[in-house]
Amino acid sequence: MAQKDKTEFSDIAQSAPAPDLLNEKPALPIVVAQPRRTQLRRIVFAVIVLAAMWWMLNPGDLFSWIIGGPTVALAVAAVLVLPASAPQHVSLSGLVRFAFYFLTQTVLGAIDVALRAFNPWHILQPVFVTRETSLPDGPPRWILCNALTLLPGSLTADIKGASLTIHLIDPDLEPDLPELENRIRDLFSLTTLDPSP
Amino acid sequence: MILLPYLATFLLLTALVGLIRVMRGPTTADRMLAAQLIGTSTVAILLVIGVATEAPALFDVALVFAILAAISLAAFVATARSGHQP
Amino acid sequence: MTDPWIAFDLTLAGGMLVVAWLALASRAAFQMIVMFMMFGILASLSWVRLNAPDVALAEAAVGAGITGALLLRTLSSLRHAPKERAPHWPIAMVAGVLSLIIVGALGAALLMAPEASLGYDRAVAIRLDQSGVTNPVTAVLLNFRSYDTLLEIAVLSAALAIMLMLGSKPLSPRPLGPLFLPFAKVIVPSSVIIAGYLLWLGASQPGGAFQAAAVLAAGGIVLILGQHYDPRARDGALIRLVCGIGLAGFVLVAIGGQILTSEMLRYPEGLEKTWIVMIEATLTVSVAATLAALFVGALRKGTTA
Amino acid sequence: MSVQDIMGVGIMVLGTVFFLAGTVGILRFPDAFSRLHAVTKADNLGLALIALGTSILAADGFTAAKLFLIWILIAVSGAIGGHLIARHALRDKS
Repeated sequence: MAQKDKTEFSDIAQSAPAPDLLNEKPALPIVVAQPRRTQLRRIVFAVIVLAAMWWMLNPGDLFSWIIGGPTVALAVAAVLVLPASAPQHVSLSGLVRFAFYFLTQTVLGAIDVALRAFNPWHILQPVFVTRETSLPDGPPRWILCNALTLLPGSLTADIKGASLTIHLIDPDLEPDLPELENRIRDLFSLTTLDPSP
Repeated sequence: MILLPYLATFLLLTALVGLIRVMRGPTTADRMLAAQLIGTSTVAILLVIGVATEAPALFDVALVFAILAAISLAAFVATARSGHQP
Repeated sequence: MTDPWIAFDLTLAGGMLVVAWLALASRAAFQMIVMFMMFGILASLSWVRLNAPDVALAEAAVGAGITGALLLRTLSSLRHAPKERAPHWPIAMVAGVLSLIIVGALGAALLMAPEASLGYDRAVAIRLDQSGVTNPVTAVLLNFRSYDTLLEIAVLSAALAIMLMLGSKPLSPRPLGPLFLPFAKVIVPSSVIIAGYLLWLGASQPGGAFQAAAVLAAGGIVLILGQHYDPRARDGALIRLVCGIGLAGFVLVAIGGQILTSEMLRYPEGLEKTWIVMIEATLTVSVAATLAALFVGALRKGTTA
Repeated sequence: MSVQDIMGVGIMVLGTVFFLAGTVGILRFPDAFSRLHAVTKADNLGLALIALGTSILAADGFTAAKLFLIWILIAVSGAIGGHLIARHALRDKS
């Protein structure tokens, strides 16, 4: 059943996107022409992650794979419906460094907003700023936008191409965008453009 | 451990107070973000009750809440009309 | 010593009354929908407190999740936002009287209950040992779950049939920007796995397919909203077939079971587990397709009202 | 009461403080965007702490993994959902 779904879904994924209402870039991104090996790698990766998820939910229950097998197959098929993003090389040490940075910043962000909420004399002066990012489209830019949302004081409100509209809860709290970009480059083993300390 | 039921009550109260924002709005975005806050609080309440009453089945309920919070949000941003719609 | 949960239960009960009132009292449709979703959440919590996690699961999946999405979709396809106006007073009077009668009947039932419920308690308690389930609420519900599922599927199929006959305004989701793709990449496969997990949890007894279907449909709806999959593009007929299989198959199983075991919706001894898994899996896919189709609206390309 | 219990409950109490902050934030902050800061940041950490405390009390690897999955789902729908609501609100304004 899952096999059949897969062929149907992938045909449709390549068909033209529905016309959109507001004159904007459609949600359907560029379908990257994929060599067969990349496609295979994607499937293997999805199978490993999703099977691990099933095993985690049903620990030690071998009988559960009667449902688990088809479920994982259907989930992989669902992953394949979604357009692939360009393959990324993530370094393990970069991942550890970034995860540590990200977690500390998330905690600081939450503490900052909590203090602002609890301080009865504090009056917010939120502003919008527009910034250009030099990170490539795909996972690096997604990580950037989500990191900005969880960092102290900033929230990614809109994205148009490489231009980000960021909402700042306080004008003084603008995050250091080049530094954040360099950390993400480190994560994805991209060449650092601006080697600032 | 005796603290846990009161922790759950406290979380429920913060969630219910969040309803004021659903009523006041003024925009649809305000109402939806309040709904999301209440959804997250509910997940937290389920975790607290689950561990306090030793009922791990509640973690499954929390899992379902977690995934469906995402869906109602997607349905909202994709279909809600613009403007100060009531 | 008093039960430490009493404060929680009282807050929850009070909160439910307030939310129910607010949902009924809001004149604005969007506000009403959000309040309705909040009521679903609180109802689910109350099932948790009544020690019926299975029902809480169903309430979470159906009441708070998929129904809210369907209502939001319905609101978006109304040509004009419903006008704010007070109902005519004769209608309000009739509704009020009817509600009072129902409340009175429920109150009377509650007041007259003690003796009757004693016997019932004992019957359930005896049965509990046989059914292998430790919770009375769950046990009672489980015994009627297959009937429940049958009726639910019949209602859903009827709703879909009516919608296809009447036609509906086609869904035209707003473009959601580049960050919707990573969102879908996490949520869609997770929803499939969680649906399978719920199916497996419910497979020890017949009729747990509905919750799984709601979660699976949710994953499909995210695909459709992100414009990654358009069911109107070509396989409308196939989807209608999948939607129909659920009801047809379940009715066949019911009749077959009747012939084999002379009891409706009872499966042959020994083969129960296999039967249940197969039937439930089919039902899940079918009900999920029906829910997603209800969300999309017209299944043929270019079909309008 | 073991050290483990005290630690778990302590972390959970800390988590509820962030939930309170989230609610105060959405009531006090002046516009939808600022309120989103409260929802995405404070509630995200609040749930993370509650989940962490719960897994310390439950003391079981698979339960901890399930709680981690719950948190991931909420964090993703919180961060990206916050952005999506902000994007929606921005189009409302213009």
